[in-house]
Amino acid sequence: MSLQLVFDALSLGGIYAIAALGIALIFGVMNLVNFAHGQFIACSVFALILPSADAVATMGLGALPAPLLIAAILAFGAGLAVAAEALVFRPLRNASPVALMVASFALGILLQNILLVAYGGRPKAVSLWPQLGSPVQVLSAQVPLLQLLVIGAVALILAGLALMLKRARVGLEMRAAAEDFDMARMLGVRANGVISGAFALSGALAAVVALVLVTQTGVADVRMGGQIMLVAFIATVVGGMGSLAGAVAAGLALGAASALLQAFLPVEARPFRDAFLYGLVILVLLFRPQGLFASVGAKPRV
Amino acid sequence: MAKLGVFDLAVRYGKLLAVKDVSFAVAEGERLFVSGPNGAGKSSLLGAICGAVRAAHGRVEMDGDILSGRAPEDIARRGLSMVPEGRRIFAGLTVRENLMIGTGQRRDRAAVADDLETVYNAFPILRERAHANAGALSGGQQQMLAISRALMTNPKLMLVDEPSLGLAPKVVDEVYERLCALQALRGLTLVIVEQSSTRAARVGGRMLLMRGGKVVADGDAAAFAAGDLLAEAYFGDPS
Amino acid sequence: MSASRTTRHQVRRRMAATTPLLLALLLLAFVVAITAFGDRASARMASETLIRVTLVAGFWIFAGNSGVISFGHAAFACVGAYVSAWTTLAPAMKATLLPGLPAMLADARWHVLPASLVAGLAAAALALVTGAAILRLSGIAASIATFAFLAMVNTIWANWTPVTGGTSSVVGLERYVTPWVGLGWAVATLAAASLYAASASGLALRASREDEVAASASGIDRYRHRLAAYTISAFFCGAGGALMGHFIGVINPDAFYLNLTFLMLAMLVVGGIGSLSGAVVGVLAVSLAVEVLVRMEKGVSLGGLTFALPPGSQEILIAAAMILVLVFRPAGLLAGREITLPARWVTGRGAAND
Amino acid sequence: MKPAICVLALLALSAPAQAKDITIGFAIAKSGWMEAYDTPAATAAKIRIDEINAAGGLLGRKIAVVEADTRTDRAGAAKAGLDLLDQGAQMMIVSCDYDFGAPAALVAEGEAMISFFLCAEDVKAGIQGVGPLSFSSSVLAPVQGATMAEWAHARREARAAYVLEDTFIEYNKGICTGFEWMFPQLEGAAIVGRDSFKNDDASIAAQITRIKSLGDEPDVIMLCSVMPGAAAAVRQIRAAGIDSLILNGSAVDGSYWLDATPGLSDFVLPVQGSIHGDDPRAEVEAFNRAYEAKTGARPASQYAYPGYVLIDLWAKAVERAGTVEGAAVTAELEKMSDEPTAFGPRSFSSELHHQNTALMQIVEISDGKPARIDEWRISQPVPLDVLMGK
Repeated sequence: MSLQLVFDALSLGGIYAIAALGIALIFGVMNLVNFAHGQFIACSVFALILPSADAVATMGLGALPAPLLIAAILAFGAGLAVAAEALVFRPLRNASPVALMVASFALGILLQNILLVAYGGRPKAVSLWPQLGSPVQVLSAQVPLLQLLVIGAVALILAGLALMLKRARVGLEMRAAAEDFDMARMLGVRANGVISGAFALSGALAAVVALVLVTQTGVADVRMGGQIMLVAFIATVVGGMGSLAGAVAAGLALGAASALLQAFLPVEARPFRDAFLYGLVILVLLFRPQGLFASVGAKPRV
Repeated sequence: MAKLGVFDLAVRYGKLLAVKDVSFAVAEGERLFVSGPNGAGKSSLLGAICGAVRAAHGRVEMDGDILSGRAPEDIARRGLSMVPEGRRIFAGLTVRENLMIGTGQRRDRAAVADDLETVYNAFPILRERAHANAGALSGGQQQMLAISRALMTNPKLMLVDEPSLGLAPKVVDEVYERLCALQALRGLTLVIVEQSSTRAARVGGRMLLMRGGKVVADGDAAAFAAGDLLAEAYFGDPS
Repeated sequence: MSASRTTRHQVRRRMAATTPLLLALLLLAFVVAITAFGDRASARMASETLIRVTLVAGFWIFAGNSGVISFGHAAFACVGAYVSAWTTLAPAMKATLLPGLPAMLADARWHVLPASLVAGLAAAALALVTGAAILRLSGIAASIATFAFLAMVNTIWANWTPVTGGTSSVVGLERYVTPWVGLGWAVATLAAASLYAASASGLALRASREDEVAASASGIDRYRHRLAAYTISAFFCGAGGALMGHFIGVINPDAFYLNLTFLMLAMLVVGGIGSLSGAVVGVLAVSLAVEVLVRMEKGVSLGGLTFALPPGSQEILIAAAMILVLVFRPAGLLAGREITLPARWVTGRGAAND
Repeated sequence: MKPAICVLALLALSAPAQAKDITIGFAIAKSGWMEAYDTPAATAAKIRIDEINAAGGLLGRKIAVVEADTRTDRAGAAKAGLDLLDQGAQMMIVSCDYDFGAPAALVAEGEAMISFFLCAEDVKAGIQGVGPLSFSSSVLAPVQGATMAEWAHARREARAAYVLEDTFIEYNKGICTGFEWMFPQLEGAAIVGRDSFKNDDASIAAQITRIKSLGDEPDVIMLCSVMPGAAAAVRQIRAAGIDSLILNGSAVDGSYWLDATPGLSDFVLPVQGSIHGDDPRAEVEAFNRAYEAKTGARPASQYAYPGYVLIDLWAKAVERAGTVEGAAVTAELEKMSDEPTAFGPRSFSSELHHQNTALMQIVEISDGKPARIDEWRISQPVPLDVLMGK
């Protein structure tokens, strides 16, 4: 039971962590709370299938062999995010954070309605890698292969990203920009490069969430991504705005809290699970307004 | 040709005119102090020169190139580096990473390694703490890191905003000592905002006095120590 | 010199006092024009627009003065709408739809106006209690806390089935909101908003908005002013929520969640968050644009040819237009200015001495 | 469609006064996500309207159709209803879902006009939630849940059941209500566990862990959910190695989602008629062909059928009443008891404008292929108290 619970918490928390990272990256470099991130996820899901209002979905990019498919979807997510930056957010570079946020929300509505027109409102089934749908035994727990894979993929991505942020020049610049963007520019760090890079990375992370979601649920729905985006957004703040590691940790923590509440709340209280979760978030903020994982000396920004 | 030329530069925040038509020039290798009371527009002036603040009008030139209107990163890449007020080091990065941020545009890796050696020699504590988080350094050490970080971009001109802010006098002495040594070693041109004119006089160099957004006096720092110019600048009628 | 300054100050105050009057006249002209020249569909659009003015101007009392973005105000509209449903619905209806209501509410059959007032008061009371905790935070942390508050209210309302009807709609609310009722509430909200903005509390709050660091020296005061603005603001959003219920006749927790939150925010930002006039102009601009596009979707005949936009294009075009407004006018259509009479009109003799 | 209306309008103008059209208003979603659910049922309704018009009309008059888009929005639905009044609608057909249909149905109710939900399965979509002139022609959700309970107990020896409810919409709660009412009444049967999830949960691993922590796998899992959450839940349940028979309501009818769990077996649902071409009633297959002829594709799910049935029943009541006036037609509709239709008998009463029992076709999915395997009618109608959730 307990080991199983660890797997449950990890697989849900892992998805939240990756989504939170996608939001924190962009917030760090341009103070933008990107409400279109959920639609980046949804668009990446729908890129797997061909645009059509038919009830049965025909595979588009989803028909490619796995390695090509993964590369193509990541590139799609990254490209979408970079295009959004160039067309919408770059002209707004000097706008207030509120204006930026509202613009991102408008972009989200735009993308969602384009999906609705192109694909119709009915959820579609996407059979991605059906062979993953079998359970395996891990110590005392019987775990779906899928769940293991999600946890493995999340761990791999986080490790790869950490390495990239730590070792690569662009990673260093992004971390510096997330802390103090203007200072980084005064040291010659190119704003457009870092911002485009952050959007590309964020879009690719949205595509990762999309792939994980599709393999987990097997469906594509216009509204998917929204709920994950909200949790990820909250995780970004609870983790300490601008702290990438904090966003990941808070994403994992929220996923774990959600799984634990589901497991231990009495049956009548379970539908109220999210109310408990958000109540916890408010409590955390009241006691640590700068976020759970922000360094003590960090000054509040905004 | 002057290293840095500032012509009729003005900075405006909403209705507030922070810098009013300031003009001056700095020669190659010179050390210029900018002094004046709080709110005199010293930091706004530096901000406008390095591109962090948009100028209302006027122009800034370096080596005859117009800097005004360029993005701060372009200005930095032309060899103008900034040590801002409050140091603004990247607390979550290591000391070494802080030093390496400004080296992105430099292709000559050997020269970068040389420069790193130079600042490590100038500030041995940075070598010692190279892999520690920069946020863990003391205030004086952070100031040295901020100066070194600016040096790593290989600047020809360096702007330093209030290096003595919040530091014990002994530490300030040390910071200035090392800064002057580095200037001599690298042939730098320095523009330093320093509120204390006695400190400026002690370090030595030219001094510009600002008040109410205008330059009210310009002369040798030592001459200000006599106090005449200073009193006039602080209490006199700017018009 | 000092005499002329006093005069200028007086002129400015008198000019500021004309703002709510002019805005009220603008709304009156809007209603008169629509009832005189528009069809029934336009009248419905006018009612809805005026309810939105109530909501957005109420929202502005907090967001505009404090500079803190709240995501929680849709929750106040939700509470207001349900309080009005609890107090006005026919008892027989409540017995079937909301069996868990306490006897006092289950038997209540109030008139709509007192119900709307109580709806506002209930929302204000909730704001006072939750704001006391949330507003101790500053900047983005406060915004997120309001967001979590919204999500909590939504989860509770969607699952507290015996009292709220859960995810299922509560129906049968008396549909009494006409453009004139909407106008009454909108004008009342505008008056309250400008009175608050001109009050000592409003001035102090706007001063703290400009420079959070400087104002935090007087942190306790700022907290109190924020709480006051939050509570007043919640009153009008609660009443606005009640009006929404009495406009459509049906309420549902989902109607007071993210879409409403962002619709309110978007209208405020499009008009310009810096001024009350911006809030009103934002609502009018977005509502009119939506109406025009909806009509174009239904089909417009031009010289015998019928031209229609494909279904769903309204949302796409509105979202695109919103982005364009933000790109070209990042501070909103009015960019923080208020609509006022020219200075020489308010001084009477002309402003030659100014 | 539009030119057709214009032609009809022109005909109306040129024809003598007594041949005025009967106008039916459709307040349905033509954009937004509800569109996918409303369009098939509305299309089916129009197929029946075309049939009636081709056979000489109703009361000697042609039936005309006017439409307004709710945009999948509640306020939009109220506006659509009012727009249709302005366009002269005499009877209102509203969105499939109670939430999105009720605002328009209330408008009709206010004008003493009959309203029919296209396919709502919540008891409130009728007298209880709208008023005495409102009807739905679909089968109540609790009936579907109860049908699953009784059928699984009788035909699959189900004794231990686990209930997994998606809190997303009222329909889901209705399915579970019906199941939980019926199943414990049956001999030797017990509900061994219960849990809830949210339709858009990214993972329901914690819920699955709870099922797995039961000593024995339950005989059946009553899944009360709709797309996309239902497909996601099924995929995760099977991926976790749980092979129990899974039951659901009619909402998951159609094969379009089966790719989500390739090779799915032991999944059963009740439907009003089979879209798979194997319904024993010839009328059902005849309708499927007519639908294909009109739209180019067979119905994607059973939710087209109620649209056809509602026009059929309403037209019969109008013929009997000799008028389209709301109260008179309602009285005729309420007299209907086991009134035959292409999709089985239908009844209305002065207490309930819904089906609290119905002959349902049982569809089972085996190895990814859905097929009608049986039919079932519950042994007793679901009582009103249970329907009202008391």
